[in-house]
Amino acid sequence: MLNGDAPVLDVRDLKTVFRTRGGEVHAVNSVSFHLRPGELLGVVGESGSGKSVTMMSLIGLLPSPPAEVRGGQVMFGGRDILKASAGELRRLRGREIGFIFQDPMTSLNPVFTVGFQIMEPLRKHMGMRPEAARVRAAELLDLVGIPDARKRLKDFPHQFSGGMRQRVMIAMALACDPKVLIADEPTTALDVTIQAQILELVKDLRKKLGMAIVWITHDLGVIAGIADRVMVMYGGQVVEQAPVRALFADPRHPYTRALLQTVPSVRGERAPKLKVIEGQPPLLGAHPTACPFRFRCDKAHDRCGRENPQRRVVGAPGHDVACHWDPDGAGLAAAGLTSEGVVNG
Amino acid sequence: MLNFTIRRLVMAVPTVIIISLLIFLLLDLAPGDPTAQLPLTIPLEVRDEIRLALGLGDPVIVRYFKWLQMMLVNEPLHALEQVTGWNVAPDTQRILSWQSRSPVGDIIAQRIPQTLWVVGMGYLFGILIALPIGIISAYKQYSWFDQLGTFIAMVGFSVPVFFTGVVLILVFSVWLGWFPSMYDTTLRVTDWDSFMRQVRQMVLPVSVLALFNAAQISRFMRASMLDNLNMDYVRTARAKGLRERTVVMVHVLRNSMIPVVTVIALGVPSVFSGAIITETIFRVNGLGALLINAIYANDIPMIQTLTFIFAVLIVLFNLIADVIYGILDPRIRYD
Amino acid sequence: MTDVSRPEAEATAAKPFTPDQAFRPPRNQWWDVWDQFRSHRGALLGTLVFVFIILFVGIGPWIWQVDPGFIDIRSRNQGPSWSNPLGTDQLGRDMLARMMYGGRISVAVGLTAMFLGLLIGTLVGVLAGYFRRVDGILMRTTDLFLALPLLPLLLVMVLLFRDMLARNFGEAAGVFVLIVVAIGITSWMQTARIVRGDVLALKEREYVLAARSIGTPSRRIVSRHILPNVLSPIMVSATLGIASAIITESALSFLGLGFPPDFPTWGRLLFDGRDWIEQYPARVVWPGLFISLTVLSVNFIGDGLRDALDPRIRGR
Amino acid sequence: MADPARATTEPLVQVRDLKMHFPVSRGLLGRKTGAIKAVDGVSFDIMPRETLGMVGESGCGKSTTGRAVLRLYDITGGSIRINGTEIGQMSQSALRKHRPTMQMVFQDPQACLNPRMTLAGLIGEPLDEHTGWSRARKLERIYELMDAVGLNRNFANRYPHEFSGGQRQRIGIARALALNPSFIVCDEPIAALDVSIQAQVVNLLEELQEKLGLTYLFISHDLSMVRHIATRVAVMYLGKVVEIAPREALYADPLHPYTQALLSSVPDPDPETAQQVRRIILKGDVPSPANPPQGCNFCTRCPAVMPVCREIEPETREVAPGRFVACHLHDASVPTSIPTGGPTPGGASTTNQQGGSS
Amino acid sequence: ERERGSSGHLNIIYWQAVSTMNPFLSGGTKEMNASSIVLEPLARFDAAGELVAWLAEEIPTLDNGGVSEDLKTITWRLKEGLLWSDGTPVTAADVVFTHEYCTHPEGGCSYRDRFAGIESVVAEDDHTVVITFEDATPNPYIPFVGAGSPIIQQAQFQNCLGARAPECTDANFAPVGTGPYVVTDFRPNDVIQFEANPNYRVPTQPYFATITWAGGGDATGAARAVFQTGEMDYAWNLQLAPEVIEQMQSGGQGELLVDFGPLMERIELNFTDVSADLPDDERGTRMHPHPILTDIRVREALSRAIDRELLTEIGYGPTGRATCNFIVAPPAMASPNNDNCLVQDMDRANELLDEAGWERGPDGIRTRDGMRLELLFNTSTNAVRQDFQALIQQWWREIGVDTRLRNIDAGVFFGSDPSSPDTYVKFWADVQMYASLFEGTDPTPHLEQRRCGREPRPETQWPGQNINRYCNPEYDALWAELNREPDPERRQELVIALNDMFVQDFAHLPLVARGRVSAKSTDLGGVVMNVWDSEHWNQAEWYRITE
Ligand SMILES: Nc1ncnc2c1ncn2[C@@H]1O[C@H](COP(=O)(O)OP(=O)(O)OP(=O)(O)O)[C@@H](O)[C@H]1O
Ligand SMILES: Nc1ncnc2c1ncn2[C@@H]1O[C@H](COP(=O)(O)OP(=O)(O)OP(=O)(O)O)[C@@H](O)[C@H]1O
Ligand SMILES: [Mg+2]
Ligand SMILES: [Mg+2]
Repeated sequence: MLNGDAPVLDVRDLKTVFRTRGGEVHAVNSVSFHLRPGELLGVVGESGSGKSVTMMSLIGLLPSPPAEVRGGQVMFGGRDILKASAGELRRLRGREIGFIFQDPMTSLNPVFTVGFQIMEPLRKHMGMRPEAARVRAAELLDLVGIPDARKRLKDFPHQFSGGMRQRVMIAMALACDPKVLIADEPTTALDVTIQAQILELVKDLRKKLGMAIVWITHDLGVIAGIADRVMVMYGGQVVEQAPVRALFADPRHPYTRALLQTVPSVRGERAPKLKVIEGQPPLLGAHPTACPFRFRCDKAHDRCGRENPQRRVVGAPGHDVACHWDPDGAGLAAAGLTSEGVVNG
Repeated sequence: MLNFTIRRLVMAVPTVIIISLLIFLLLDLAPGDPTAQLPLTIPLEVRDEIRLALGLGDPVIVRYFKWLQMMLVNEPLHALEQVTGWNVAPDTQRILSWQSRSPVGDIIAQRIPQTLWVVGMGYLFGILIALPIGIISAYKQYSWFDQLGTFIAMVGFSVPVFFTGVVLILVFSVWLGWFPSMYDTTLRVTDWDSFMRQVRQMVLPVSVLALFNAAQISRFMRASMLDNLNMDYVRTARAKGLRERTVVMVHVLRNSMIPVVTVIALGVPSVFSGAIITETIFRVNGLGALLINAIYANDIPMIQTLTFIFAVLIVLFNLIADVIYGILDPRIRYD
Repeated sequence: MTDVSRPEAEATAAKPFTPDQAFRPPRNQWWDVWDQFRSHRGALLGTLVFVFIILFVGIGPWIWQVDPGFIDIRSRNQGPSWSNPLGTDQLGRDMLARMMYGGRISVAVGLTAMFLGLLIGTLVGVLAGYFRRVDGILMRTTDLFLALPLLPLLLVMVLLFRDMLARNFGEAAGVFVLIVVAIGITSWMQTARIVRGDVLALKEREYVLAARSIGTPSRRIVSRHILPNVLSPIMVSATLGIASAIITESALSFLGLGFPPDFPTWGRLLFDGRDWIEQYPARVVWPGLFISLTVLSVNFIGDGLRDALDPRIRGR
Repeated sequence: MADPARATTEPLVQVRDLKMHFPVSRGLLGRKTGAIKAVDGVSFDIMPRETLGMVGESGCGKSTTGRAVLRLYDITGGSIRINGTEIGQMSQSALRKHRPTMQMVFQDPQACLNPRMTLAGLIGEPLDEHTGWSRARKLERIYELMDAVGLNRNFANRYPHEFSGGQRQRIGIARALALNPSFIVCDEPIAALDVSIQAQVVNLLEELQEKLGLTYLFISHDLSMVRHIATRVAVMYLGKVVEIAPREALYADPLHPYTQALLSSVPDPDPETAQQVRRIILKGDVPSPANPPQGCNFCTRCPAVMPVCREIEPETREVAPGRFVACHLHDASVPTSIPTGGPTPGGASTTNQQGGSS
Repeated sequence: ERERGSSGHLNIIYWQAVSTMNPFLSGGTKEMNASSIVLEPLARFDAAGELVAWLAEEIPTLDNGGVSEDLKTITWRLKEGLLWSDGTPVTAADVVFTHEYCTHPEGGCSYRDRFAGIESVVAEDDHTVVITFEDATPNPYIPFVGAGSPIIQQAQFQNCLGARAPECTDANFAPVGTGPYVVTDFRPNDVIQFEANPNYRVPTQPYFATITWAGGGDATGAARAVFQTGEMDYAWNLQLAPEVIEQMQSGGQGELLVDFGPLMERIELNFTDVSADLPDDERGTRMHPHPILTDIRVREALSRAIDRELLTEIGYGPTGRATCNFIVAPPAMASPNNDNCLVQDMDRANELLDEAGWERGPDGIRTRDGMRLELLFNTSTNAVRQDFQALIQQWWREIGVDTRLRNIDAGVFFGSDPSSPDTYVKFWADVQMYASLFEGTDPTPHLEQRRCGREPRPETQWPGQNINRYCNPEYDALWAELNREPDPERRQELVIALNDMFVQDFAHLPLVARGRVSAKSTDLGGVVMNVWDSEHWNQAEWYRITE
């Protein structure tokens, strides 16, 4: 829309359910989004809103049972990878789609050297001989800014600090030059100064390598700094999506608005009292038939309890929101408009 | 690491000395008498002489220090002499068994091969069976394989060895005649034929022991695998596009083996102590049979020496287990 | 509208995925343990079997009022019949009565030896884990006990304490006490190691620190915060302990060092019946079956308990 | 210090040269051969009804300071006066008497609550320890506290795992309040919480401070939250306080290069500014507290490092009223080639310079 | 047509393994049996209990002048041309050395009592040995007679005297002997390998070239190996339940060998009070007569209540015989006068107790003057003995006697540790059950044990074999007569008289005469069971039956 490229990744109507003792958990409900080449899509939302599950469902990383992808389409490289066989999926993972996880402390295998772990995808996907793979691994470590890379290949993860481990994770994800990199809260566990290092690194790598990135985070500040486009999730759904400036300048969903107001800033004005989103995250017990945010929403209305709002285009191009409330209009979006303006990513 | 090992070794010395004193006193206190095995026709006066000849006239503490000296100095020297042929232990006194009046060291050395063959193999096979069962059970938790494996493991653990042993003998030696019911310790493996005979005579005792050991180890393996299967790094490995086999057999297994290997190491002393009941049933005259025989015959020097060696092995393998842990797990640093 | 629904959201948030439990009145957490336990099929079956065995040995003798020591020499080595449902032994004693009576002792040995082992193991484990100063010495003591040979120990204890125990408890109970104590004090080491490991970890938990910040003294920290949280490894040790005590007792019988032959226990019956395995297989099958069933059921109970006591699992 | 309140009242908490070293033993006999200098000479005052924020990177000794101040550790050295009582060297049993006045709220609301105690039991524990009250009296107090922190009275019989993170933190706070303390150490009380919940807890803490006249030591690595709640802020680096200043001054004009870097690293939730701010990106990691560098602790990463920094440890000095900083750049006696006060001192590696390699 | 070595290999299983080949250092029956095929005595007993000259030319007697008229010396002559297995000749000096070896005060020789009462052993010449006794000895056939008193080679053992005896491991494990086999490999408590002695005096013997003498396992396994799997040719000492043996035997691979010697299972009745209230040095001494058992009516009642036939059937089957005698063998010395006890007679037993003034209480147990008729019944731990205990307890209960059972580990019960309260010698119980026997065919020493003054006492650290503290001057007088009597016929009469006196006093209750039980495979020939000597006394003549 903004730009004419065909998306590298196009997710439509993804639904993921966990079967647990306490019943089904509808963790992802009809999530749709797309990712264009070279773009950085930020995903925000509170804990449990389904960010990680969405991304992991894409390439079959969820343990099944209990997880079950109930429906939808994930178009990647011209085909629906939800229908791909396990072997095909495996060839995608690491090769075409790289993954970085939140906790660098536990995401690396403690008993293998860092070198071994970086070389693994190289040898598996690129068929490299050990020597070649080692050279490439050293290059990668160098690329992510670890000094003395060749020597450090022989070290174990615990010999690295948290920030360096996250760099190792990034090096590993980049090993096969994937088209898409999914980073699931890669800096949440890190200190601010280290986070700043990583953010710089990623920006830099994007410039050099130009892959498309999905960046999951809680931290709106991080998003503001690096994302091109932002997707806000709540209760297993996408509630708002917009180019980054548009979202911060003109948030349309009450949740997004509240979210923006709860975080204090180190710069600018200091609010005398913090805004609070009262209440608790929603239960995901059943497929939603009503707006999941309605209990915590100051704009809630009867309709919100009856009908789960569809995503509709608002404001700037590429900006859509799933809410019955319309700050521009008469307070409520006209019923007719929604069905027409439904967006799919 | 080396430092840690040495420190623990040094600290083990007082432990071992205290253990030796305790064992000595305990056995000395124990009722029973080496002459009890003799026919009742031998008069008591003669029995008294026999007891004196066995050295029972000395006070306990004197006997303890004599024994300690023989155990810690003379016996090792003799062993050295035997191995190297150097004349380092000329005519020093050795610990003599009351039963056979021969040095206990020699008898123990004689028993080690069959103990290692049978009990060791039982342990080894137990491990070899247990690991795959544990791995598959954990990977396919709550599958029929897991349930079956759990059941068999528990049966293996809960049925006394002397029961399974007798049943096996009845079925395979008496009814089917496939395997001998008695182990022949004099068999020398020189050719294929004798090798096959050796294998055949080992089948029954080894399987009884393997079942029992496998039962326990597979439980550990399963638990350890389960702990590791949900770790974050497994997800990372999958995200790299590794084959499921590689994920489980390389990443998960290596981590899961860390506690299991130490458990296995802790079990090794029991290999050396022999499997008393199995050895008795299949007439494998190993160290276990030696011990129980000595207990029946009140052959106190033999019991003392065996239990002491066993104690040393336990202390040693506790240490080895710690060291292995440190080696396998790069995160552990002992200093 | 928002206000109306908020309490509900609040109330149900606790257990986000179990809306049906949302309005259950507050209750003892042991109910939750039980709920979880119940859903473990093996554990449930194990409990049923174990309860059956307990009933069999516990109230069985009241229903089947045959003296297990009564010798009816004319009907020896009989197969099952109405008067002797499990047949008779070589002296014509009723096997059913002997199984019940023997089971009493075996189960009692299992339970008491387990309790004893557990008591010592927990005590040592907690002390070693919590107080650094005694850790070294306690763990070396544990090594020492690991190295102690059970059989000679048993003989020594028989010598030293039998008369005293026989005077105080009576002949049979004296032997019982001896064997139980011997098994108990040679089987606590594993528990001690596990508990120590857990205590070492628990000691660093923040809630222990939190208790200290309130000024709770050590002994109350141990009793209130540490002990309840090592319960689940202790429970598992306990179930393993019962099983191995029963097996140890039968192994002692095999070596002729357990209960005397006129004192039926399952291990003893199994051992005595071993020679008759060809003629009267029932003589070994019954005690063998009961030993295995007990051990099995207790093991399954242990499995279930571990799951049930683990709040992480229970939370799901 | 130049806090306005200081002129009139004595500080409630006075910490001088606090040291907490954890022994490291190695060698054949396990002799003590070194120490992790988790806290190495920290001094600060906290006035009554004030909140001192404490920020710094992970592992710099914030929690250790907090715990040492409450004497949860037997400290290596220094003095701690709370309400005029010196508790630095007091024995743990003697301390028991003083515990009610000083309490702690912990970082992980899940971990600091015993999973096997009910809410009533948890909140009541301090009462059991320090009062001889009847059950009814205690229950009344428990209800009172639950009301104070906004927990429904019906929850009294529930277990911690039945609560959400925010609620759990409320329990932790209620527990800390139970004995009417005057001083509370909040050790990252919001770090484990979701953004949307953090604000709830912070607001609650502020409310309670107002109502009950509490004094806080608020430890956090979230600089924006500290800015919101604290009246003064102390910045720690590797076991030392490098800068203490009133909140506004610190955020507007950080003096220590580390403070500057720290502040510039915080991502700003505004794409307009975020993409323009020139960040100071520190190289490398925090050195190990077991083996701190010679001279200034920050010299290994400091963008404005001078030769003197590698030799002499800077002293803490008051460079402006109420502003204390430990840096040679602000030491008149040390000749500096670099002008002070700029947001990005020369030599700092900026966004542009931070390449893919270093 | 049988040649030396023509039968090939023989497998023997001793489930109680042999621990040494020097019988003097062990004293156990198994060691004696194993060494008997290597080391031989001057004379031994055949299957009928008759003396046969072995290394000696002939049996010295009064008639042939080998025994002096004053019964104080005996002169043995060695066979001509006897060689040790190493090829050196056997001389009288070896015999003299053997005596020296076993009587060395520090040697701890188990068969030292065989040489008791000997003044000197002198080698008259290379082939003649003269033994001089201190007193007149009507039975001089004890030293160097039987498997328990073999000759060892001086050359091999001369440096092994006294305290050095145990250190000669090589000699103890592979003694040089005159017997049909030599040891090639000895592993204590495990296995012995033998091969035929090349210098054996009978050129065609032994028929088996090699023997593997395995040890270990248990009795059931040993029986199974002979009867069922055929892995073994000969198994010793099969103490198994009769039904089990019967069942195994039905396989047809092996046969049971039983013969009866002097071994007899009995209940000893204590004549002294062992109440724990007494001081330790008075407990179980004649100072305090037993409050119940000193009454012969009670003792008889206890005996009458026992069904010995049934006990035998249950415990021993074909390997036991019910008996009422103290001396049960040799046949000529077994008394025919006491068979009335073989029938259980409860009525008589009750009568006797009634007469003795023991009245039944409400619980069926008799009391007299407020004392309950209650007995403590000890024995060693052993399945058959516990079955016996249970049965006897039940029978005694029927006649109103309450019995407390206790069993003690055999290693303790039969031990001689003076500090242990549980030895059978100390007998701190009212009744106890065990079996005992005597060496050779002469019961004189065995009967001597029951004399007054031979009872174990604390002052002497409890030696003595008058276990039940029996004391009857008539008995003592009769025994003294026996001890002087050289005439075999008269000796037999005296033995029977002593036996009758003892058992009719119900001083102890004989139960079962137990046989030696071994098993051989059906294709093993030449085996002649011998209860008076080693079972392997004629090992040289064993052969493989081939058809
Ligand atoms: N294995 C599982 N079984 C049951 N429910 C699960 C499982 N994994 C995730 N869920 C649920 O799915 C929902 C979405 O979880 P997800 O991990 O995607 O959240 P998130 O947005 O990534 O949160 P966070 O920011 O905490 O990582 C949550 O409610 C979670 O409880
Ligand atoms: N009990 C202890 N034994 C040894 N070292 C310790 C101990 N507690 C803390 N340390 C060390 O002291 C240093 C400071 O730790 P502290 O927990 O105070 O850091 P922090 O600033 O609170 O970090 P975080 O932000 O991660 O909580 C760290 O290097 C830590 O490893
Ligand atoms: Mg997530
Ligand atoms: Mg901290």
